[in-house]
Amino acid sequence: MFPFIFEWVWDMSHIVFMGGLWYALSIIGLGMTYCLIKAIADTAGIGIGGHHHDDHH
Amino acid sequence: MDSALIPEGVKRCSVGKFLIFLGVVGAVLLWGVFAMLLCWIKGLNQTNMNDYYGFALWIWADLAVIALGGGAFFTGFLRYIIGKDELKNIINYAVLIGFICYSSALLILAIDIGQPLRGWFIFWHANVHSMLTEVAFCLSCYFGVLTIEYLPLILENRQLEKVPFFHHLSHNMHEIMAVFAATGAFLSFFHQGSLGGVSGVLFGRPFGYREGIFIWPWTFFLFTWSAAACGPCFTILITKITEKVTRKKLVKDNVIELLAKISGWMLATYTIAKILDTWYWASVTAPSKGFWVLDFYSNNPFYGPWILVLEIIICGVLPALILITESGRKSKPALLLAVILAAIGVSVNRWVMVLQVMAVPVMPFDSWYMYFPSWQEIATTILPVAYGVILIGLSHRYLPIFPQEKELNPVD
Amino acid sequence: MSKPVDHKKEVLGDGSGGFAILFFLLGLVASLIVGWVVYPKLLYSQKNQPVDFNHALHIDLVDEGCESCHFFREDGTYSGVPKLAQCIGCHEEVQGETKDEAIFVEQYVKQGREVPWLIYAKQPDCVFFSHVAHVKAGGMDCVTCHGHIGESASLKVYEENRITGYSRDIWGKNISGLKTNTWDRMKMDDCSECHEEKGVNATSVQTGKGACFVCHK
Amino acid sequence: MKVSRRTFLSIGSFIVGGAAGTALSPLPWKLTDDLSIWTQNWPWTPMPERGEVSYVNSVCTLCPGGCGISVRKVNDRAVKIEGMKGHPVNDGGICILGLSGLQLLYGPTRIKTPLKRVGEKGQGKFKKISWDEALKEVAEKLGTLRSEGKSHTVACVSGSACGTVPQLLKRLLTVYGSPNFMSVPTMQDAYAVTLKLMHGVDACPGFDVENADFILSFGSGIIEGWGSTVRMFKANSAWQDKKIKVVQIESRMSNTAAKAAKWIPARPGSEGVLALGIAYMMLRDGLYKKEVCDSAAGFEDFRKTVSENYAPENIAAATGIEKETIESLAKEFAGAASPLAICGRGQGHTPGSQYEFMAVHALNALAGNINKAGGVFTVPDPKYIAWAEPELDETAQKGMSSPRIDGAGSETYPHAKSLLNRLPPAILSAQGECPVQALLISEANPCYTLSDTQTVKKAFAKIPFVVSFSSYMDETAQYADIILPNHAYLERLEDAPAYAAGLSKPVIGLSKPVVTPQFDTKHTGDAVIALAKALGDKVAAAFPWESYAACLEETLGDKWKSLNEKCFAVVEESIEAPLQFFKQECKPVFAEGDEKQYPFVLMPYDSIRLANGFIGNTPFLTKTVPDTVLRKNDIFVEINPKSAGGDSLSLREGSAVMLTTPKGSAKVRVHLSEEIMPGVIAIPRGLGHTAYDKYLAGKGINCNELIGPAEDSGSGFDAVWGIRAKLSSVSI
Amino acid sequence: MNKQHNKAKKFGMVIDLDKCTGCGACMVACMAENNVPFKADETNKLDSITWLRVYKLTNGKSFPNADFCYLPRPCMHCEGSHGHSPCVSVCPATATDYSHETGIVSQIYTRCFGCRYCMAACPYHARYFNWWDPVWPEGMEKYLNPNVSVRMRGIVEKCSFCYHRYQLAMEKAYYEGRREIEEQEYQTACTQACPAGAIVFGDLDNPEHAVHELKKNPNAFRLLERLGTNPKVYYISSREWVRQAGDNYLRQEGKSEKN
Repeated sequence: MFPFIFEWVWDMSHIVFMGGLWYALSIIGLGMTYCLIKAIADTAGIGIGGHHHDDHH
Repeated sequence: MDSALIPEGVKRCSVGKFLIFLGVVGAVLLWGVFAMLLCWIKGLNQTNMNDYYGFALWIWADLAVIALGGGAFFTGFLRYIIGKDELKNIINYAVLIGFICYSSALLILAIDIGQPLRGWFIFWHANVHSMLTEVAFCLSCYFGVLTIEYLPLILENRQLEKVPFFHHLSHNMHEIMAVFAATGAFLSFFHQGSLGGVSGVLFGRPFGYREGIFIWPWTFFLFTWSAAACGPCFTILITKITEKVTRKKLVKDNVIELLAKISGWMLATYTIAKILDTWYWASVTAPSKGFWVLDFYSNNPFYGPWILVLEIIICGVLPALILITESGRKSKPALLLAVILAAIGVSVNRWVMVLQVMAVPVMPFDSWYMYFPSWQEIATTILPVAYGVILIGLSHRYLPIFPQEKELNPVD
Repeated sequence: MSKPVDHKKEVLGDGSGGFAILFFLLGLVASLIVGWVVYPKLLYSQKNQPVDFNHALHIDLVDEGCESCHFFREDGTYSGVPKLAQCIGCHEEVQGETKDEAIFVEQYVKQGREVPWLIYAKQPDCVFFSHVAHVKAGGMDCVTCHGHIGESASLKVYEENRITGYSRDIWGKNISGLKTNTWDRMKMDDCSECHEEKGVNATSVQTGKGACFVCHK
Repeated sequence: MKVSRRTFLSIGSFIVGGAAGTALSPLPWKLTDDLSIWTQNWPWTPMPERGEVSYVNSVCTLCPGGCGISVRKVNDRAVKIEGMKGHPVNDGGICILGLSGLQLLYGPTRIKTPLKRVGEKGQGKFKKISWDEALKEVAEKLGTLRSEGKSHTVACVSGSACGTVPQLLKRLLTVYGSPNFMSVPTMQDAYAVTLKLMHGVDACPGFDVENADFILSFGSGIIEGWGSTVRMFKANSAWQDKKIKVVQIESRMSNTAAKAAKWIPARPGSEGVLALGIAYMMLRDGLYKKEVCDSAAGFEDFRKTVSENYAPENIAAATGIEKETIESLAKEFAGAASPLAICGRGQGHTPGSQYEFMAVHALNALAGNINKAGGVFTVPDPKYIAWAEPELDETAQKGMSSPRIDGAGSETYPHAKSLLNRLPPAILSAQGECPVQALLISEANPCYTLSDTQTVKKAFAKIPFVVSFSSYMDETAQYADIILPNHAYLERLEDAPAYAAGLSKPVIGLSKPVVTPQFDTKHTGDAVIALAKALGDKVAAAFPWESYAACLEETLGDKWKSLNEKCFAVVEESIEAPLQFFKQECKPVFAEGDEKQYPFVLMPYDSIRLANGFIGNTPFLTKTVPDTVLRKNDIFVEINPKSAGGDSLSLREGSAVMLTTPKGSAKVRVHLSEEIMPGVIAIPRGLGHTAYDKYLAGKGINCNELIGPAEDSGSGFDAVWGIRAKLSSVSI
Repeated sequence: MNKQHNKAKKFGMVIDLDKCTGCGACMVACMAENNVPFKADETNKLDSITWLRVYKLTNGKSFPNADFCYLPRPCMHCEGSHGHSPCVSVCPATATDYSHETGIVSQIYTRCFGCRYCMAACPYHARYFNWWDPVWPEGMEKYLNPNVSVRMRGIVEKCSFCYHRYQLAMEKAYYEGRREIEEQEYQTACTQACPAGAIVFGDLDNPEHAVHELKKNPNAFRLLERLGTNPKVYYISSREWVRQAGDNYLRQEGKSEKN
């Protein structure tokens, strides 16, 4: 799953498959990171990334 | 006693009653855990699997729960990507059911493999040409997505919500939920498909093998399609059961009917595709390998042609017809029948694509062998059911799963 | 739903945030120490060789370098650590005055017992390592994999992984798994690094690199 | 409330920090890796030690076939048995049993020390004793019997009569004063009697299968283990290459029948009749070698008997074979350049009826292929054992002059050298004291291999003192009072005359120790010498050798050196064999039992995957046994679906059924097979052991428990080939 | 850097079913050579590890026209198309591989984590799962062959064409300064043991090896060729019905080919 692993080959299958995988993982990871950092900031009272409302329900 | 934890404005049964419920289901759970430990400590000789049935009850259960859990990704897809806003009233439950299904699937896989401690090899030493690799990656990632989708629900518990950090986190996650849902839908499309590909690529097994396009056999698409069609049906079914058990209405009819209608059309188109696939397979694919289609269904006491009729006609055509007609959807018994049949249909399909693939002898001098699971296999398969029931019980009691509950069941 | 706005000031006001950061750092440092220092100590057991051996002394006495004792058999297999029979020629009687020599002769040579040497470079059972392919066909020297053990005057402590039973030399001395010399580690990646570079039997359908059965059995 | 929240947050932060730090340390990652490596090297999964490879050549003695083997060793462990290239018997090939021999050497059935019985006879309860104690006890017992003038009540059963160890045992008995040395009879003995009667020679049969061009087999399991297994397999392959026709006459389609060009299912037991039917055709049509036969003694009588009784019409009912088939068979047989007719059922581990052997041999005689390329040879004894005649003292002379317990060599049984089958009835029918007071058993397992084993066991239980030399805890060893375990075959030095290889020249093999003895065992040769020395006087004097090894070296003399190098020696010796037709005085052997009461005929069949002699099946062999023969512990009998549908039964594949014969009954399962004649039930030989280990004991039933002996009127051997039987329903 | 390739070979077998006696020596030779374990009860053939299994084929006719034939089935080492045998491409952890150097499908026991997908993929049932821990009675582990790894519970194993013998033969060749081996230097245990000489093993592409000619025998066939597995084990039988039993045919096909 990483390029330094023996089974990794730089071919189309790996680029497409692992590309898709890392793409999805990145979105998930970045999304969660964003949520966490923003939550910390919100808790500390430093508003980043736009003002928020508590009316989401 | 635990009233501080229960969402405001809803009524729940007494703690005592709830504990009895937990105790009963927990006993079943423990039985499953015991069987699971047996399988881990003593090995897979505890099962009735063998060299002919390398895949058996567990893999079927895996495929089935993933198909049934497909309600989460498809409802999410409809809610966040297509914009069917009414579905927000059932999406929480769809997510919870999906979470249960996928965590169960992962647990069963962890029991099913002969060397659980080496399970991570599938990621680390991945062979990207294997359908199972794709399944493992997408399944795990999508389970992550489901966790992310389920997490804000937990954080909305009355007590947890009081912690500002949790409150903000939950809020922020809601904000970008569409991104997660889209990623989930993308992953689901692939792993549902890959599960179909698992048997579809087996060119040594003419019963399972299908042609296709590019690297994907037709079963790849059929599996995604059927999961999208039957997953929501299962969500409806569980919702209806929950309503029955809690003796109150939890989701408005228009929400259910919308989901049922979409499922109905998905099921109808899927069934047509499945019929076409079966016809092509029976008349072209199988004969090219020397098999007449009934060879696959005869000379054995179990896998008869009835299984084909059950899967396609009774559990495909019939529920599709009910769900696409308005009167069918509006009639409660018909709707219930349709979602039950759809859930059975997709499970039968997964059964056939796992067990019958194993059972059909390929070498002309080989024989049919039958298989009956051992109690350990059954217990470990029931384990996730018990776990699911407990998780639903807890979630329902302490989390605001059904946004319409308060409105539909005003507390005096 | 209650609005948490009321709680915000309260929480911030009582210094919980500072506590949280302090405890976070405490946890971080403690676990880093456990992971990097305590764990390796617990993981490896230390064993001394039954008899110390002076490679440097012997290499001066023999004509054919390492192969004088670590030779190939006629079927091409590698003899590995010498058997007692090879030593007896000279060590029938005690040579020199070291304590180890006395132990060796008294406890092993005289009693006809093989010395239970602990083998630093022992590969696991799943590995088929052909010395002859590397040394004769590949023209490699011993140092590339084994380092300068041939010049050592005494044997180092043998460390054994308590979980796997492997010699520590397989993973390498560095717990992080990083290496500076070719002989620092003996994991599959270290073999494949060289095999890939040289394209050794790069005939695998799966990877286009060396097929599994080149080195496994 | 505030404090608890603070505590909560602090603990939470600590945990999160700890998790982050752990993730940044090698701990979780290396632990995960190491745990998976742990599963790759589980301490309870054995890991064989590496080392230097060497090969030791020897001769396999698991059967009398005499194959050369080459055993691969790693350090001092034997790891694999392979066939020896260039050996005259097997040239590199090896059979399934020989391949798995290391499971016997290192197996749990080995007897590890001398044992003394503590439980009831046959119960298998023993205690360990030392060699000194064991030998002393045996010597004292023998000494007492001898001093009481009962030396003739000591008997010995040996697996074979050939070779130095059996001869040492025989010598011991002789100087001790007992004529009762017995060996386990095989088809070789029936053939030996045949050659004696028809050529007047003492010889073993040799079959030049490599050069024959038409093979007519009367139920011989050519590829079931008949003769020397590997040699026959090779011959069979050569026949396939050269398109040489094999005709197999047998009521069940054995592997041999399936490979044969033609399978003729004759009624069971009618093989001899059919052979004479073919002889009839040859005589009638003048298809026999006149120049050889016409001048032979007794030929006219033979022609007369055959012409009168064996016309195809007369034998059609008995054999179930049409006239045309017999006619064409006779033409093909007589028309071939080197036709060869062979007999000896299955593996030939049991002697057959003299009538049948003589009839089949008569065909070879008529075809004129005795001692000719592609024919039957009279192979003389290699006679390398030439010890000085022992001096007998008075007791010995007296003992040797008393009659044999089994009656062999007496007026009634003049041709047989020993009749082991007559021993159990002799013991059981005796009034008063048991006629056998002590019995020595070497390389034989009569409590399993003899017909009607229940009776055999009863007889053995009556013998006051039984000494077994067995290396393995077999059924007979369980009846022993003292066990003096022999080295296992790969641990001992021993000559192995390949008398059963059926080569046209005698071959002597030398079995060499491959590994040092694994347990506290002793070579039987050494044990015998030690016993003789303990008995003292003239008995001891007859055994002047220091050890068995010395005895063997002296015995082999000038052959010793080359045998040691090559493991085999071909003896260039032949024997003149004038032909004479012996008047047919023998009668066919019929299956015991009433036809009405027992509508079926039960026949045991041999399978190469089931060792059925004194060597029990190895775990590997049992593993290869198909599930149509054994499933769990249930044995399957073969039956034609036509006979399975009988009114009350209607058997299906795998049905459980009670199989009853006049000798007993047993619960079996049926395997429906089109490869067997209706009316015949076939049962595998080699299962149903009660001794040995969990890999063999308790699996199926021993066919010998259902089948009683049928004494041949000519030779006195047990010539049983089957028994009448019935099936009745049973509830499982 | 010099590319260290050995000449590409395609090892395969030709098994003469006319000679095969069904004695099972090949099975036991294989078990003995390859440290195959055994249990007290091996009668359930569905969990009995036999890398090479001898099947009994019957012609389905009734007495006395019945006939049967034995067919030893090792791993077919399918080439599929360009090395994509049914099992190789499905293994998720790259535990099984196909080498163009030898044409052998390898199985690495320490890599396999026991998902059994390869078993589902193999139509020959040539792959076996270790349902049980391998246990030898005390003392019997002495005969284990150090050239072949003993497999642990929970993983899949199969015939390797005695690949370790190739490894050892190559070691000898290297020692003697050669890079190639002779036909006789590398033979599988079953080939070596077969008392009937029914199994011939060698490089199918090498005209100097016996298998090269034998596979062209008009009576030669392979199992399930129609699936596209492209196996490297050939069978020879002079009996029409045996050759027919090697693959699946639709009824009308069967008729046309028989007439």
